[in-house]
Amino acid sequence: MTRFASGSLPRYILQRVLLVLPMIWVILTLVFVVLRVAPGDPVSAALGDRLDDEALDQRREALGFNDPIVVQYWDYLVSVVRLDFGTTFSDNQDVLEVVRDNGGATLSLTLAAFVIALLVGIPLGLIAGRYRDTVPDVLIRLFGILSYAAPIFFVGYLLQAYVAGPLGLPTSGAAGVETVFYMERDGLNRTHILLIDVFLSGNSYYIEDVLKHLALPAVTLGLLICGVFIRLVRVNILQTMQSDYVEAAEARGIAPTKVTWRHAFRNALVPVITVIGLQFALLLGGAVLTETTFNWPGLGDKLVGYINERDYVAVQGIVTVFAVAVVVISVVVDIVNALIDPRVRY
Amino acid sequence: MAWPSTEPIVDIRDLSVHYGLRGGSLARLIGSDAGTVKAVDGINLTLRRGEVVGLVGESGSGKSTLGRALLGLAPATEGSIEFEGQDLADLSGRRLRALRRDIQMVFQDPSAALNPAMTVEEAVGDALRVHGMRSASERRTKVIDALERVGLSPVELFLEKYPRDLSGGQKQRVVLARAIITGPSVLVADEPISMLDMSVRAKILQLMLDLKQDLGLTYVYITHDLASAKFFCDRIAIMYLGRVVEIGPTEEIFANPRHPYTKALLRAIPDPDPGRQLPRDLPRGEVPDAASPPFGCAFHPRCNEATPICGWESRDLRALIEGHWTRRSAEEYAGERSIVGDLDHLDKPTTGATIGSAGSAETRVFLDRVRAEKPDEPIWGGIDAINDVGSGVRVQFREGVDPALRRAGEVQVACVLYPDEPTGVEAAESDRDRPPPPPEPVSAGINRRTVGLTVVGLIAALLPFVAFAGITREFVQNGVLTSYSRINVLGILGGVVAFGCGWALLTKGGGAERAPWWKAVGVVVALLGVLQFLHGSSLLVAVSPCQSERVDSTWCR
Amino acid sequence: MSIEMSNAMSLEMSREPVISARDVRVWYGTTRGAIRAVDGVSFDLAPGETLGLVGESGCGKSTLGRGLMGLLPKGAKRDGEVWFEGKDILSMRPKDSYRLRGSHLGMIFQEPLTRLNPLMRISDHFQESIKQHDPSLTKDEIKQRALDALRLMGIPPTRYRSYPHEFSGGMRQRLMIAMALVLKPSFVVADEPTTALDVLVEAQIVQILNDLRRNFNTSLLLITHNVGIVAEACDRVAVMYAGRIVEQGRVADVFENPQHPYTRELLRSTISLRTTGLNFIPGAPPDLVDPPDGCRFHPRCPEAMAVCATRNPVNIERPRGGRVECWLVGPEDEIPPGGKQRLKQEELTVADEA
Amino acid sequence: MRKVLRAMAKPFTDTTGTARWMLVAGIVITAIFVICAIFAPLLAPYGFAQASAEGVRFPKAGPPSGDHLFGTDRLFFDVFSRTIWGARTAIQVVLLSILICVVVGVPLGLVSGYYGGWFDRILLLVMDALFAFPSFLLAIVFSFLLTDILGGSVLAVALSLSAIYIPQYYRVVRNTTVSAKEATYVEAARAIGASDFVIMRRYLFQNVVQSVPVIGTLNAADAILTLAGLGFLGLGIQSTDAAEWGHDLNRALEDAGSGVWWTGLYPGLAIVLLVTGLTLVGEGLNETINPTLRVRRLLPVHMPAREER
Repeated sequence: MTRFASGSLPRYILQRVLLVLPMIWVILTLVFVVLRVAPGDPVSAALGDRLDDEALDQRREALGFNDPIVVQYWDYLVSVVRLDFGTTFSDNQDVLEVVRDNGGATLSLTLAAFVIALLVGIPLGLIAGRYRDTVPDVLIRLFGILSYAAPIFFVGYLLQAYVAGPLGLPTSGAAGVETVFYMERDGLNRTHILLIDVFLSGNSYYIEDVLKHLALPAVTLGLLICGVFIRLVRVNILQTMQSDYVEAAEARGIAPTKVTWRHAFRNALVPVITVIGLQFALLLGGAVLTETTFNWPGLGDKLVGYINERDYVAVQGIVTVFAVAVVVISVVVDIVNALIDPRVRY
Repeated sequence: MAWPSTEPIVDIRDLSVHYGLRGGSLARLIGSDAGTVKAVDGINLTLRRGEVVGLVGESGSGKSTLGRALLGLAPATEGSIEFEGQDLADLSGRRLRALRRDIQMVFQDPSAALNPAMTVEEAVGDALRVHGMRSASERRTKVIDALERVGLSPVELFLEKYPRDLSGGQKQRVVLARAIITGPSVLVADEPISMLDMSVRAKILQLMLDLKQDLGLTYVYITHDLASAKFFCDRIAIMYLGRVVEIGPTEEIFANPRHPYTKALLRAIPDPDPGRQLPRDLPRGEVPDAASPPFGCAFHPRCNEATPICGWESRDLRALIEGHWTRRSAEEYAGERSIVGDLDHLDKPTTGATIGSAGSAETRVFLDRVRAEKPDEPIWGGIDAINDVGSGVRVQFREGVDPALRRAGEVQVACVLYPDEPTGVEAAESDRDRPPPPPEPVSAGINRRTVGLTVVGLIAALLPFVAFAGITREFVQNGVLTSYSRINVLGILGGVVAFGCGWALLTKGGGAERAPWWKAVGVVVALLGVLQFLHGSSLLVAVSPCQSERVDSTWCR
Repeated sequence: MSIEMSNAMSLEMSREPVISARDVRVWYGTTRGAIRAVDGVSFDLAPGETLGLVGESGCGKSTLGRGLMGLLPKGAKRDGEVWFEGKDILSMRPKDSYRLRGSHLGMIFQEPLTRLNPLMRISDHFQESIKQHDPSLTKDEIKQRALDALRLMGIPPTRYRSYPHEFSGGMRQRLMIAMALVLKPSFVVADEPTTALDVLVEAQIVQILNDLRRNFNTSLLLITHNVGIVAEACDRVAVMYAGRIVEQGRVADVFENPQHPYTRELLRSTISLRTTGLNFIPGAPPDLVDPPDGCRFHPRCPEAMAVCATRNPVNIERPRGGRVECWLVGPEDEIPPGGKQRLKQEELTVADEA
Repeated sequence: MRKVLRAMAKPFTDTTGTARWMLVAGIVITAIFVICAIFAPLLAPYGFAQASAEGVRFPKAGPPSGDHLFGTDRLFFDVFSRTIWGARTAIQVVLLSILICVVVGVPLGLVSGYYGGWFDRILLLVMDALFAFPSFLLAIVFSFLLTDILGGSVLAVALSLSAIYIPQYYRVVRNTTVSAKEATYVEAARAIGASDFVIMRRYLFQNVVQSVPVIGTLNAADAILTLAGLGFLGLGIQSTDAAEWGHDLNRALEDAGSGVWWTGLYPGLAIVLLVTGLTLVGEGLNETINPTLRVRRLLPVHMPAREER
């Protein structure tokens, strides 16, 4: 009846992209409320023990903390739009530069973990769902639950204690000291994302060094999401295997393997894609712990450092960046979803 | 017996119930409508005490909405419903709820109509509880009485049961018990038997007849099944797409159906009489989308007796051509398709349809071929002119007539085949007929969306300039692009928004009839958007990591 | 042989049946025990013939259709014989019977929307089916066949590349029919194909099913609860009650002159345009985990005799063709002495119903 | 009473296969930890911050022995006792936070889903934003703020955990409300004249909260992990205030290199076990409650040979 209801793919994408603005606005407002309004006076919290009252007041004035809240709110929004997150209290660095220098490491870690989780989780989930209530299903589910249940730092701890040694893998940092030094010296840090820079440099020693450093943290973080993927894929397979169109395909005599692949697996992965966006958020959260455990020079590690310093400006800036990243990822996921599932567009 | 009396108990005047359609996620966020569905569109109906009025129609006919509107469950957009002289629209929420003691409802799916977490006693008793009967023992007495009345005996077996322990027929009895326990005078029965098994339907129908007899009820019987309506109803209103198309005494409707839709329904009922022949002249197609109903008479695209003035339009042309193609071979189809091109744009209803992509002459030849195949199609009479435009033709249809309900013999019919018969028995009733509504308004060129798009587009295009006036000035004075390390994100986003608005104006602006000058506005807004985008991103391009020092302290605190 | 001739001959019932079911049983496992959904059913279906299978919900008619197709849930069992093209489907290896599906045995379902994969275009559905059973065809040939089938169902070729959700309810059911018929199976099961549709669309679909014989020479098992549809679209009818076919024969014969009391009561309780008074069958269908002894209808039967409660009725020839199982019809010689006495039945309360 | 018991046993009696075993295993594991939590003072040989007994100082980072089953750590604390006391902290925090979540999230979801409109839209947007945000980061930020205000107490951590889980309860309850309010029985309730409050309380509530136990247990598992994560970062409860597994693991990290394995292994295993137990319960419940996942226990079908006539 509603054949060409209201929309096409471009229209859907446009709508979805426009929806980003209010989403970001809401999230910025939340960040502002939580970090600027709630705590009261960040300056004295951070520097109260280092500066006298007059100096504190000067800092407050300079940062605009003496302005009315509404003005501060407007200033905050404007500064975010200009990608200006201010300067950290504790070490006087431009927050944007902190993000630039450390964001790359976080990005490479999460992406590597994500790839590992996908490569391991999705096939295992498919097998478990297809052969429900068999021995492989039980084992895979147990693996999934355990890999989710084991805290990142505990897995990291076990890996560091029992795996790193025998395999000769480093347990700390994103690269060896030489790699970092020579990359910097030779001006090879073009993108500020080490993983990309070493590949751009083409030097196999650097590449090996960086990949070795990446291995354990990425596996640790990947395992966390892997359990989630297994569960998700399995449940969706179970549901699509029961769906009417699968039975209808069987009734048409489509070969069982084709039914499984084309009807059950493919359809089961669609909702999975939607949830992947949310899993990325989980990854970013997990990255904080992974980075701390492995001394990975990423944003999460920095964030924890600044939190311990009570550096509100830095925390606010980093949190804002994370927030915007999450919103953007969710939009990308939605658009990908619309490309795959024709029903979404309408 | 005094009833059915002539005393009206419910009086529905010009009732319309419109729903806003949900749009996309953005529209949902803003709360704007993506269009309206006229579920009920200007209906007049009087219920007399003690009679059974049938509302019959297919899905989307608005029969259920009309039934729900009687209880105030569907808010009236226009018009009034008077129950015993009280207008439902005037009642406050509390008084309206109190009124529901007097008008009750029975639902189609008895399994869904009962709360799965309530026992039979709680479910039936809750009707009393919400109307303030606090004492549990008093309630129990009344519940037992009601359950006995609907035949659920021995009552003790049923009181503690949950709906899942009951059969379909038993559940429907519980629903009936809940409906009669407050002592209503009107019962709206929305397809009460259609979800039940064949052998139970007659039982429930019998029960409803008994209840009517015992309690003096007035029924509104909503159904798609003409057979049960024929048996059960005193009067029948045939509904189609939110309108009553024929209304009158049951015998007359069945003995002498007048509206083509009524005739079609009667022909289509499967009948267990083995001597009956399968009907050959069924209406084609399906109930159209209520969000944009056909022009003129809503039934004309499916009608076997349609006339040239029934409201022909572009979508009918598409159906005609596609129907033609189902009878062509693959090669013929491929050839003709290349002449006509894509037909999707015909889905936007208009009386001037442009088709053809391979030249006007070819398109005319094609149309002639279609016509030769089925020369009797009434749509041909509805075409005013076929003019050459560009590489195709523009088919201009006649303005259609939207027929109003008019008296025809003992019934009233809304069909151009039955023009007015002013001297009716109930002249007073026909006086209150709706005047024929004005033809579908050809849009004045401006609608809310167009204006909204323009405003939003202009703001999005200009705001970044205004908000950053200081920056742009600075930028000119310094004359050095690279002195700014900040990306003007607002500019980029504003540009995108403005471009989107402009594009939407360009393609969809100005309502149904696209005035060229809205296209101009669209172009301007879109261009502004592009400009804004370039402005925002030119700063982006100029960013160089080595020169990222901040030059300006006035806007970078 | 021309289609017209085969059509004429099918009405003669003289040809070899396409499908021939003998004493088929299909039982389900539940938490309470086995449900005897189909319990000893036999019927024949001639080429191009349509057999209507009617009965109340829960009488096992859908299960029978699925059992023939082999689409049964876990824990269900079936036995008996189903002869199709000289082979017994039920004793085949699963692999072989799977191969028959689609190409030889087709199925049309009740809710067409959920039966189509929402992520696949209509064209993909057709390609997949045709390719599976005829791998030698080229892409163009496949498209040709699919478009031909669609055209017969009145779906324009412009819609070939659309997605299922872009069609209306009636169109989707036409799609399902086209998809079942594009492989030209000789036997199709249609399970309540019109239940979810509007009155006028239902009539359109019934018409299409009625035309099947002419267009495809396909035998059809039409499962429905609507006796009206049977009267309009079927050659023969089988009335099912509590897992058994109690009466079958030519539609006109059975409906004009029902031999089994259940058939008669079912017809009488149906509300049609000619209804002048309401009739109904008292009581509810039995629990199929533990069905009553003897004739399963005897607790509700207005004419039950003593023998009905103790011995299974014998399946015998109806006076005017077809078969019926009821002691009222016979055979006289198998009724024990005193068996014809009227059975004293338990009182059925009004609310004891389905 | 029997009815209640039967209703509680329903998940067991109705299902079969792995779902049943998961449920049983999960409940047993969880029960053990709950017992540890309740009877920690009786079960643990020493206090959680006890460095000496009867005047005798415990060894520093001593290996497992008869006196100290799991050894002692660098602060001279008994690892076994801290592991048991840790269960108490974990369960306290999780129960408190679930309570807050349910009390806030369920009514909010019910009202927002039932009334819709602007209130619903704005709340949904805020909750979605919170939900989309990396929950662990959010927990960090909240505990960072709350510990400034409330100190590193159980309440502060429970509150910050609640803040990240409320959106989940809200969303689930809201979405089920939105679909449940379209159900005919709600329309029927309106048709008999029930007010909005009555509809929400008597008709919607029971049908909407059914999904809460599943989210509750799964969230409890996640909350344990988050709590431990916070402790690991030193943002949660301090080790002298209560025993907290995550914090202990953090301190154990530096031991890993020196061959002291017992300080890290046991708290880590405790976390893994408890989270596994809760997840098993949650997933088991899900497979019994969710009709699309449920496998009913079927009696096998035996077809008797045909009776000859």
